Amino acid sequence: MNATIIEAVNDALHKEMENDDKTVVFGQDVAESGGVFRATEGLLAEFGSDRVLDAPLSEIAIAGAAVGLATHGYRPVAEIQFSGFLPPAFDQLVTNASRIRWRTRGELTAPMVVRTPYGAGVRALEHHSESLEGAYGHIPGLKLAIPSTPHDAKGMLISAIRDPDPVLFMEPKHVYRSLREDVPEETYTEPLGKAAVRREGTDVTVVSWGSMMHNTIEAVDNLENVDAEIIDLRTISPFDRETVLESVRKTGRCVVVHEAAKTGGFGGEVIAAINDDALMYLEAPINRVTGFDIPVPLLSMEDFYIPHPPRIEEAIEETMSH
Amino acid sequence: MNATIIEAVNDALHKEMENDDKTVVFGQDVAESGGVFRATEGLLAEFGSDRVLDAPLSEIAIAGAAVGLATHGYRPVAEIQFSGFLPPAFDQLVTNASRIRWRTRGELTAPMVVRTPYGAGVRALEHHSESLEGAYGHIPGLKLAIPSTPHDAKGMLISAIRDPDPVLFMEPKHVYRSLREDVPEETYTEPLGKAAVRREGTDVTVVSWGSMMHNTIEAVDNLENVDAEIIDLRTISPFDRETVLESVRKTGRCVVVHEAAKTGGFGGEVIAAINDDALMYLEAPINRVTGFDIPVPLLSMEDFYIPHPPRIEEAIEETMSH
Amino acid sequence: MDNSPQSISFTPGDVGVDPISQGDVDIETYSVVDPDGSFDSERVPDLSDDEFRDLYRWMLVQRVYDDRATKLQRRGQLGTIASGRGQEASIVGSGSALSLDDWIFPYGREAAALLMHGLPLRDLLMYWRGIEDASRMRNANIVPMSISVGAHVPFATGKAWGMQLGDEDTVTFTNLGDGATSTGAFHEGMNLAGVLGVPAVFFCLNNQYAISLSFDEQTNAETVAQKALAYGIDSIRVDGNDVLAVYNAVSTARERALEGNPVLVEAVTYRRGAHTTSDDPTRYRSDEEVEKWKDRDPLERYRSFLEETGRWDAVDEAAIREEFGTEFEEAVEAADEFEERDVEEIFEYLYKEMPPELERQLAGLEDFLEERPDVYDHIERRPKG
Amino acid sequence: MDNSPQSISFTPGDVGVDPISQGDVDIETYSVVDPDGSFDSERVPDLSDDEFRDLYRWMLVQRVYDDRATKLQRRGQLGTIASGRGQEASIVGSGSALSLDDWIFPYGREAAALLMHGLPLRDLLMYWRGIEDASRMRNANIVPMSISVGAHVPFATGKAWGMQLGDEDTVTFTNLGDGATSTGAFHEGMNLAGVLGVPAVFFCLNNQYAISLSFDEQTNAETVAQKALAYGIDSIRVDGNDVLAVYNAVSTARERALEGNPVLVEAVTYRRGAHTTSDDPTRYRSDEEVEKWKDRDPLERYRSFLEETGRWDAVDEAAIREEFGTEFEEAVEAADEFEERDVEEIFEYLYKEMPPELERQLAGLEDFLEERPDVYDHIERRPKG
Ligand SMILES: Cc1ncc(C[n+]2csc(CCOP(=O)(O)OP(=O)(O)O)c2C)c(N)n1
Ligand SMILES: Cc1ncc(C[n+]2csc(CCOP(=O)(O)OP(=O)(O)O)c2C)c(N)n1
Ligand SMILES: [Mg+2]
Ligand SMILES: [Mg+2]
Repeated sequence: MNATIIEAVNDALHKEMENDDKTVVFGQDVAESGGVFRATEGLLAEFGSDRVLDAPLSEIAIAGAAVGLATHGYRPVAEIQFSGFLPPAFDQLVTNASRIRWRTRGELTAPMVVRTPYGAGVRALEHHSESLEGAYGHIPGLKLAIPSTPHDAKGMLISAIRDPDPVLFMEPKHVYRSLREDVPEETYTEPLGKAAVRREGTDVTVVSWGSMMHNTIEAVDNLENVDAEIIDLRTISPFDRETVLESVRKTGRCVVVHEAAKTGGFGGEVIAAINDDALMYLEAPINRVTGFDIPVPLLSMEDFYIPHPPRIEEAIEETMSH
Repeated sequence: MNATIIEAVNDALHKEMENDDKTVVFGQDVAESGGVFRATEGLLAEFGSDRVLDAPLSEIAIAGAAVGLATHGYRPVAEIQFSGFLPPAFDQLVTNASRIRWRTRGELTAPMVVRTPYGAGVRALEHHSESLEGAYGHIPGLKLAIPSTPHDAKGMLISAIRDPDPVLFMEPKHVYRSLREDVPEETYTEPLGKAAVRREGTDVTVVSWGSMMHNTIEAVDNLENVDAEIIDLRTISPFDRETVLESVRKTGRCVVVHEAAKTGGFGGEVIAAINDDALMYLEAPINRVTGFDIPVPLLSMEDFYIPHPPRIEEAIEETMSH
Repeated sequence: MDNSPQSISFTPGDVGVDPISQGDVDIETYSVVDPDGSFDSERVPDLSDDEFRDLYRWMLVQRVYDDRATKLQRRGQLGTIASGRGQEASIVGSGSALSLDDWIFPYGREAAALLMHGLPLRDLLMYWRGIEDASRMRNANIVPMSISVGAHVPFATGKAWGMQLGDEDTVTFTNLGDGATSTGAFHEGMNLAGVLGVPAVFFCLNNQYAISLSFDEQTNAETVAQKALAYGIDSIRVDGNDVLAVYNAVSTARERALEGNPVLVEAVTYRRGAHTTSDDPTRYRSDEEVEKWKDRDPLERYRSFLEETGRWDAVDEAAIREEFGTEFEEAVEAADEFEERDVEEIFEYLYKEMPPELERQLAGLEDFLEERPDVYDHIERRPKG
Repeated sequence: MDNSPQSISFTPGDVGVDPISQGDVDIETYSVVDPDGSFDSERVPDLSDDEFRDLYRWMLVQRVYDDRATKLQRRGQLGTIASGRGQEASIVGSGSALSLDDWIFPYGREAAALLMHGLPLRDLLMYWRGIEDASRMRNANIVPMSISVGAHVPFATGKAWGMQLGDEDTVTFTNLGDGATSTGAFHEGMNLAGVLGVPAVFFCLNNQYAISLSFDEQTNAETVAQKALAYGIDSIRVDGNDVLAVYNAVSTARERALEGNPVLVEAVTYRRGAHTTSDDPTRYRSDEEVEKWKDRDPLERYRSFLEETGRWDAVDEAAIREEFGTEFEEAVEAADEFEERDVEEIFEYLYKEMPPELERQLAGLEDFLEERPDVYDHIERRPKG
């Protein structure tokens, strides 16, 4: 099938609900309405109101109840309507979801997924556009995946649902519908914790994830003289150091691109990992192209916030000039 | 006066409540009880129940009401009893405190302080010992200070209370009472956003903050052959890049020490900053000595989690060996 | 001693345990004018004829505003917006009961209340165009809209606490939806308000939906009003489509709040339109339901009151529409002319003093915009939404 | 049209707005045995003599446990602990009403309830020694203690939801303090429980304090029970020092919960001791107050019931103490002998499969511990607290 990311997410949910009747989908407006982005469209009709439920306006309860369901043998897939409304649930992720297995020495486990659309660029209202993967990626015990393509969205979401541990699944809403690709009809998984080399190259490694992948690819396409290797990190936690390191050892140069604010963002960790184990291969400082250290502006100026291809191009060129 | 950190904090609160009658202290058990660590001891008696209040078991309300009070011309100093109970308030920090000035173009401001004791090593119960400065330091608009000495605790807390912007003030509870130094009786301020060079040296720069400063100093003391420069970062946000960069440009080597989990911790940002602007000075990869990527263990094993001086020594030696 | 399971198996039997349940609480919905137009004359507030007519005018303003703003949105001149259609009586009845010194914590649908509190219409439009400058809430004691549902409740409690400490003669007035009552922030903020006895009125516009979720799925509580009991604070349940009832309820609540008794007011109303311009309500509710509530149209109901009391003749509906229409157009023009903007704007005001790294980022962006004007190909500056 | 302030100044007058307040709700406190020992024979549950005596035995076990654990703590053999002194009737009355298949979500003071649910005493002691292994809650349907106050409420709701989906004949039973009722997690978890109609009993041990904060400063609500009204769920307020009353209340609540009606039970009791071993209650409450509550001692009260009903003679208090004393000592010994531990333990079980970076960190630490045994100078392995 030819699918957008949102369709791929929807298909993954259908497939896993079919595959495992312990899978339960809930969140605000996911049932009759099919989700504000239609990610859960059709699930209610197919699987019924026991397994597809609207939740009250209660992010704490959504995350907390997911832990409870998961410890009881279910596979909850909860939706937080926008990533800007995940902060109320932060405590449930830190205090319950991420460590119930650890606390109980494996007696109770939380195989749950919290899906949330993240990022700017869709002209949403205040607080709707945040990218806080840097903060969530710092919670031991919580996996954090961010697909960038329809193929990965489906395969990684299926992996996340089957994962024995809690997974925060941040979906790049800016490209929810703006790109399509062939996606296998059948069920398949893409592994969590494994980056993908989107393009091989020898001059410079460009690492990105989520919606910034597409700006990155566009930037690289525009740079005719640079043979860039593009890595889609795909999972923030656990972070696939090896794929990044291997590439940087080959290219000697690296640019990291993310939409979140720069300071304290996950780009720092990528750089630190390279510093740890590939410093001597570096021919230039690693460049970061990121959002600025400000909240995402309201819609009229939000585009200025986003790392657009020219910013990425410039950073790659600058890196190449060393 | 000769004071511990907790006494210095208490003194700073006394001084600022005297200095500005808009200063209001509240939090769980801060009034009659004087705070579970006695940080607010004596305030109720001196300043009365209008200005020193016990709050209900409501971290969201504590942080949220602080924003309200602050926008109304007060200087709230809220206490969150342990840093492990700050996550419920995460949303109020992200959504209200950090951006009210920005949203209203300066019409409403939140000159507030949220104090919280952080870190392991005091044999506290589960969830009491976390260090999540990496996550909180990634919130644009929120300042984040972590003193390591009695002198700084007093001066920085006074600065934080007077600061026109919201400050999260994380106090190293492990060394609340275990060290004393001379602290001026009178009111003084230590600037936020400025690191302190604790010791000058030429061989290697060791960057740390909070309670890990003391393990760092001990480690450096133990290494007779290494002339280390020790930097106490003191403020995570805004982060004083310049002081770190200047030192690394001189020494060519760097070790970062923090108690928080490694992956996604603020050490990554320190390394990234050095990569940005001092990479060519580096003679060795920057080493990180940190907590592990796990929750802080319960009390019987928590000591294994903490970066003790020997771990820091080894890292410094390893860095020197390049 | 045996540590093995010791639970006693219960043999039911009537041991006289009689749980408290919501059925035990009697909650009336206060009203003045019934849907059929009849009214309780003892409850009619003591207002001048002009004031009575003004309530109608403002409700009409709200309605016209919603219509016009929706059209602007469709033409791409505003971002996503949330309409107050159906809730006019709640919005206007409450807004009129406030003093200009009170602080409103808005939630998004209460245009008329904000306008009557002093906010320029231009700014309201600019906010929905996504222009930060509008959140200054120029000229009015209004905190920016709480787009994050419920997050403003503890904030409002804190500000009311400040009023209490300063012995001010004002309240915070927080608008919130039925959905907001399910948030932890609501709970903690309300409870603290009760503990401190702050001058705060929490005004819940129970419009029966939170996007697609109907009120009876939002909570098992039959009313929002009863939620106040959890905090030991008083509440008033009022017919939210009855502007006089809302006015009386909020006025009373405000007086009590000033005496140190925060109050929760539940205005029972209905969201007649979509949740926002991006929502399609036919997916989750029936036409019949929507029709049913049309009967209780706040403007029509109040109109019959004005007619009955001989005050209608002096209302020139067409003139109000036209007058406000002109005002709206002028506001759009003024918004269109909003000053030349600069990227500095999005960096400013985050801190009182911009930290060096942020300065660096700003300078970098400014240089970059000059060097690489092609970046504008990717940037849609949307002064018009 | 003028957009300037339009608020109407309210002229008070009696317009018939009559707020609902907590005084309107009648909340009785259910009891069976009065403080003076007299009892309502109609309410005495239908238990065997042994079962009646067992309730006493378990209360005594709780008391002895608290005493001995406190002593152990003072000797440095346990970490900070929280005692159940004064709350024995609430703990035992509730614990006895559960089926072993129910899941308990404990909050920290309910030793006897956990023991009767099957948790080995050794493990309870090991938990307070800070040994993760104890949080397995071996042999018992118990979730680890919610040290983060209130955070377990939505968790329990979710687990009860699982029971509902699976049509199981069990409930989740959540213990929480009065302080916990002020958390957002409590609110959201309770509300969701009401919406879903899950088989959950929320048991609030209202011991009048949250550390130093008295209940009347925790909330302006006069009771915890009335908080259930906010969620449209039923509640029972019970004398928490009356073991039979608690037993009846929780049994009833449990039955209702099984029928899809979650219930909040408020047990009115008193924390006789310090908050924990690190607290000094003389800073914030008077001796008189503590004395006052001694009159209502749960054990004494129940003892008079047993005496009155001719069941006391067969209770051998000294034997129970001795028996449990021995058991306690054996448990301490067993805890002392807890297997040789390895640092791997703190890395294990975070994920089903350890990610490479964590493996690396573990290997690094293991190597390091071998290379630099001097690090043990800084590490206090505290197998004994
Ligand atoms: C904390 C949070 N969660 C989710 C959302 C997404 N959202 C926006 S409005 C809304 C429903 C609000 O319902 P209600 O409070 O009843 O107000 P109404 O829109 O009906 O007036 C939701 C879920 C949000 N803005 N904030
Ligand atoms: C979320 C959270 N905030 C603060 C604390 C610190 N703390 C531990 S126990 C306690 C009081 C709990 O009171 P209550 O719920 O009444 O239970 P009790 O101890 O009285 O039995 C507090 C404030 C905590 N553990 N968790
Ligand atoms: Mg609503
Ligand atoms: Mg208590």
